[in-house]
Amino acid sequence: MAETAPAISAHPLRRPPGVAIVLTLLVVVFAAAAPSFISSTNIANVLVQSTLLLLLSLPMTLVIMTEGLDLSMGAVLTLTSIIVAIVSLSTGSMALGLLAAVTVGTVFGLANGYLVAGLNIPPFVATLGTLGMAQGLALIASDGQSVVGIPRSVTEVYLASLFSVPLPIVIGVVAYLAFHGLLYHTRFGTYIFALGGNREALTYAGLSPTKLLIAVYAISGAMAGFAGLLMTARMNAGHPTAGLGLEFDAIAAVAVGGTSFERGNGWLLGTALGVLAVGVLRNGLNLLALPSSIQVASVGALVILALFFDGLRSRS
Amino acid sequence: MSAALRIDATPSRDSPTPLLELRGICKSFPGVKALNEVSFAVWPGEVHMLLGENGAGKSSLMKVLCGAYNADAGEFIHHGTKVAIASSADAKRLGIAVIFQEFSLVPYLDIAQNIFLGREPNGRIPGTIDRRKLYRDARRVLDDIGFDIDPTVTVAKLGVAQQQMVEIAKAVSQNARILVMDEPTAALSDRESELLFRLIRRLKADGVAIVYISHRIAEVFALGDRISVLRDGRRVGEVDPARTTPDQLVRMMVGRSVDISYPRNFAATSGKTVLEVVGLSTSTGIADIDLVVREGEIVGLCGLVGSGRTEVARAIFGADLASAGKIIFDGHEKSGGPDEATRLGLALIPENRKSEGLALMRSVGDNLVLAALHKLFPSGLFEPRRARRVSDDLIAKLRIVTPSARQTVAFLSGGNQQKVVIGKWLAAGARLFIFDEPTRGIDVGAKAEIFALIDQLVAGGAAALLISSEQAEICHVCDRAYVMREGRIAGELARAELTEENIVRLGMHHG
Amino acid sequence: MKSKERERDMRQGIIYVGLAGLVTAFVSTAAWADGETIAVFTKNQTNPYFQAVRVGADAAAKVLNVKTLHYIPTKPDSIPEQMSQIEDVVVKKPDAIVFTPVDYKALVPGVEKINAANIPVVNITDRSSAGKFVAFVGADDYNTALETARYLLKTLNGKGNFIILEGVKGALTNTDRVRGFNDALKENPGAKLLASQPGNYQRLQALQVMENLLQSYPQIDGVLAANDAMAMGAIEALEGANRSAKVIGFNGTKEAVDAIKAGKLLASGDYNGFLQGCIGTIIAARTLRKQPVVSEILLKPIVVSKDNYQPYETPVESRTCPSWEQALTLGK
Amino acid sequence: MTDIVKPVAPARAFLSDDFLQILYRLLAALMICTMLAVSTESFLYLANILNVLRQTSLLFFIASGLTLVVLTAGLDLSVGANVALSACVAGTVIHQSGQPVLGVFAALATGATVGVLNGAMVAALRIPSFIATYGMLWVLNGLTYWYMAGEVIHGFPPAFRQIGSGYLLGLPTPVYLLVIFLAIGAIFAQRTVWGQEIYAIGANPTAAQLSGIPMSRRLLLVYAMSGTMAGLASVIFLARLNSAEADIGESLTLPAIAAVLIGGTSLFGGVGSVFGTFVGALILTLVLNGMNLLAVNSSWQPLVTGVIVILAVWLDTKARRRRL
Repeated sequence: MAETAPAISAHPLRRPPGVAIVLTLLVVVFAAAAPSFISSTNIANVLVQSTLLLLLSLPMTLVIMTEGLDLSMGAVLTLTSIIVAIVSLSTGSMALGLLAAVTVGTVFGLANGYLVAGLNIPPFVATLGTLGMAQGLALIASDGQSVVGIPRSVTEVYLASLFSVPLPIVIGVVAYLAFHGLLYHTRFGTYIFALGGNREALTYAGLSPTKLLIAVYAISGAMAGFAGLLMTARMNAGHPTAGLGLEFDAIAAVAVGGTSFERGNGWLLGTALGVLAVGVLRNGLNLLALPSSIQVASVGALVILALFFDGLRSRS
Repeated sequence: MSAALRIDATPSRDSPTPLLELRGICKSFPGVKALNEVSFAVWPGEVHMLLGENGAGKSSLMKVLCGAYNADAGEFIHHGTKVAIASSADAKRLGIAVIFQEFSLVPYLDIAQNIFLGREPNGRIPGTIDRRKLYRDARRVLDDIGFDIDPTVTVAKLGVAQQQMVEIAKAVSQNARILVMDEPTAALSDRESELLFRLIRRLKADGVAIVYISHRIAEVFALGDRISVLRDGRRVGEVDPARTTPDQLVRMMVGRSVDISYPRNFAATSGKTVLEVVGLSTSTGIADIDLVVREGEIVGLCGLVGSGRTEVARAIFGADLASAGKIIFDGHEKSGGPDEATRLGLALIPENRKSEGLALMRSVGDNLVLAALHKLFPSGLFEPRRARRVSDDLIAKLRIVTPSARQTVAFLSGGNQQKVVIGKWLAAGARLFIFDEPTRGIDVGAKAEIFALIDQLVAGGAAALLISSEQAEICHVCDRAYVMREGRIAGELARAELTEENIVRLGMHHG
Repeated sequence: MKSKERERDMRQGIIYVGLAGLVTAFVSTAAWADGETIAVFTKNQTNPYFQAVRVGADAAAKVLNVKTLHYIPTKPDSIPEQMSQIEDVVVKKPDAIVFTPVDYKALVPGVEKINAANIPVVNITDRSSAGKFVAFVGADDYNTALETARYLLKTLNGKGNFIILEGVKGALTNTDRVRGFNDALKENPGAKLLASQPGNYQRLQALQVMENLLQSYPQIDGVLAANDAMAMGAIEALEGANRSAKVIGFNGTKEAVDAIKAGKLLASGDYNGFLQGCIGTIIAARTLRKQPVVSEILLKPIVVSKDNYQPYETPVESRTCPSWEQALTLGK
Repeated sequence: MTDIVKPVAPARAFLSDDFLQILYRLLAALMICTMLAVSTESFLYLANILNVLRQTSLLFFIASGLTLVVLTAGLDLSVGANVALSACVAGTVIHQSGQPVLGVFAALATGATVGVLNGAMVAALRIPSFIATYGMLWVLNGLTYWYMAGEVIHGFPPAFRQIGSGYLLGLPTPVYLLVIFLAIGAIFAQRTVWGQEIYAIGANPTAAQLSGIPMSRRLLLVYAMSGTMAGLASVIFLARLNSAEADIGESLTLPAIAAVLIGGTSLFGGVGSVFGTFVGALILTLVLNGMNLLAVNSSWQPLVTGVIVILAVWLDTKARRRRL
């Protein structure tokens, strides 16, 4: 090692794109098998359907980068979707509904952050606990019934379009750009890499990992609130159990995207591609009307295959 | 905040008030008193050498200085006024920057982001980073210390030496008035060390006070303006390099004359070959390793940090897969993993005890029988009483200081923990012991006991392969030694040729 | 690139190609759509009732020479998934749709999408709270529950202590069935309702709820369960505590019919998924072929008991669909 | 002042630390019992106590296999789906062969096979256990849905049903199996080499590997046992419900994980015991039983479970941090 090694540029974007190959493969295969797959309406469909999962997967990427996990996202999403319904129903305004949902989401995020960073409770356990709480509150708030009769302004969020592009897609793109900017262009984003990679480096740099970690979980909660509005808009109702289990889809999308579970090795674009891969897989299988049991097994297979490639990549 | 270094303070060797003075600093951890009434001062434009054996308290003093640890007692005086250093932020405000040995780098950030972690230049929008300025400043700091590398490279992709250079760049870029370095040349080649020395001389000229921690006497005379020697957490003296000799320093470091350090009776005739390695190469960076270890022998394996000694140990033990070559143990070739090696009678006492040698949360007894479970209980049924007897015997035999075998290992001191790791392999009836830096971070008293133990083992017919970066230890204890350089064996030194100079000559990089 | 890099990428390449081959193989087995295609939406894969609906639809399709495609959420009763399935299917524009919403209120936007694509849709089982439908085919939850409860009360000649095991709170079927049970009980002054607790249409949950209720109430004469699975759960709990009571269920599944034959279950309201699947598909096909249809067929409430269980014994797969004329007579 | 100084830490009390942890939990369980006995007299009925024991043992069987996985700092999310598949396979075998014993073997075999596949993914392919078993969960669901196609296998010979819902000498039959498995669990953990190795793997996987413990084989063993226990639990569920349907697994995985965590087994591995999991299952069942008896609105159940899990683990981390 007499001479220092020549400069090797390993900017995250040029990471070996396992998920990109899987995605293109799925698109090619489905396009061949189901002609209607590549129609503009279907592509718009896939993008619109993937937005909800994207809003959950983006913050989940940050949480996983800090070697943490947020299992409460699905339940908080369910609770906030009911809150959007109830508040917009009583006040007649979508904005107030959104505000209430994001506030409640952020409160749950802060609670998760405090449990994980303040009380050192393992993230899996802390968020499993808050999952139960949010799920219970959702049932109690809705008394087990769907909340209907929501003002048109709420459903507009899902149905309207901006310059002929469906609003959810615009929301999804804006959210991605916001998180991309946050992660790669702000101090806070830089410190998220450190939270996963080397937490002492932050203390030596005079920063407080606890505050940063609580902020990461708070963002995750707020996004669950935001996604609550989208889900209520889509269903034109708040439903007591509609969003349960979506956190596992988000974790799968992040894993398929190539973000590894240790040392702060996050890749936001990978997550977005992972979300699309899950969306395309489900959409393709629907179009082909394959038996539902095959659809169920294929999602599991996609997750295992992606992790297998991630293992290959990181081990080599 | 340009990274160019301002030259204003005129260096004056004997300006009355020191830049920073530490008085009566104490710090203790469960089981050991790391710092005991240490007083220490630094003057601007001066390199103050901090010398001491492993475990003397050097790193603890440094961590107190930079706010990573809070001192239990003692005062800090900066420019004559009393101050407190309770956190890294306090240290930063006082202009203290640190180059750590276990790096404070974030693997998946790039070099520029690591250098300016926490001090990123602000972008137009509040909270964002001005990336162009970030990379421009980073290039300037890297050029300033003569380290030619693209600042956009992710740190995880760098070698040990390159990461050390990034640590140095990070400290220098803080325009610190006090720069603390913890064994900075451990992982560096000659060329990089020379770059560092030139940088230190220039910083000295700029009035920066430098605290240089090392246990290498050669470096002390090349750079030191003032030398403090630490032993067992106490400052045993401050000397002027001009008026001292290496022997005097060593005696201060070791606390007794050099010659009586480690009793060793060398076997007259060497026993039969236990281990023979032929042309061993692995993907972890070592190639064509040939070595032999015979019964009754302690064979040394030396060389600089990063020269591949640990990799050889792990390859022999089966922890890393060999890509070429043969490992013959007791006459037949082995190719399996650690489980096969343990059954055959190999033992590995790993470099970092806490993370690789012990299950810290479990008891001393559980750890002692861990490697011997199959030997002691072939039926698969574990008898706690018998296990207890075996571990009690070992505790007595090795004189491990612990209230009982039930005590959690985490509570033992470094020396006792190392004895537990060795005891673990004694219980397994190992015949070839591979020691990887067995005495690192252990105080001098326990070090002698451990070498006495190794000597006893070898006298009893076992064989030992000793990896150590303490050339003195290798020379005193080993029958012969191999010296490694850049993943290959540079040469073998017989007992007669085994001197520190020869090791250094073979081990150092050329050109 | 070092040899190891190339070798790893080559290995990854092979796996990708293998994956592609696998998926294409799957795909080619799905026959190209020919003739009219009818998309059948059901709630989940696991409830025998919806299996009966699917079998009924396929039976009718064979007779009418149309093709059926089944769309079932991978996660049982998942609203977002059924919504996505609707959006995907509308792109493919099947000729007609037979539709059961996972939730009769939350899926209204989905129905509106189907209407927007002007695909004729027949609503079966759960009546959607809004949206344009060619027709609704279902059994009358309220009246069937009322009749079944009356049958129970008649056997106990109007007296005794009763427990109601409710289904999933908020589900339309549950609300109507529990209302039917309560109204029947109100008709008999001697009947006393001890407790009404949710079992969420789940066998295990109903069993545990029943076990606890058996502790609180020493004397229980009748149990009204909102579906057969919960009825069977209640029977298991009763046998476990070696107590006995007259139990009625709902849906008329094969399991219930066997229990009636064995005398363990008193009766079960016939919801007849098979018939609903048949008639829904027949109406859809007739609409496509411009044949006259009616806007609603509410199956007359039939109580399956030990007197009339024989026809229900034949497994769903080997039953035949009624003709259109017969179907008209089944409705009220 | 050389190294021979007396260590500063206090000498260890005669009770081992794990025993103390379990003692605290038993006291908590006792406290819950007294609270319930005071607030609703039907709690103390013998039948209710037996009910609680039966429901606890059912939850315990799934959670006991899971405990071994968590001891190695891993996680098995496919447990519920495994129970569902094993129950359906066993149900079919019993119906076709008329021999309940064959059914039991079929369930154990199915469960073990799923466990071995999980173990292979974690040990050989080195996929994080959390995600590997999540993928397996969906593959199993797909398999079960396809295999059952909405059917329900119901009606089993009374002798077989005794295993799940019957009584023997006044005690619910599953309780006997519970006692047997508590004994096996204790013996395995304290009295076998494998048990010691599994604790060591959980405490420090690198040190365990470098001490010659064959990691892949032990991980395979742990996941296979978790699968086998799920297979056994499916038999008892089959007997208790007298039927097998595809979605009985859905509601089993999270309560099992909660029982393991409340029982004091740490997610970081190396700490915990099968007996602790039994106490965790007991506490969880007592609370849910209590809420049923007090006719508390069922939507409060997930809320209360969540709070208990966090409380139990927080007390643990606080206690452990004080010790280290």
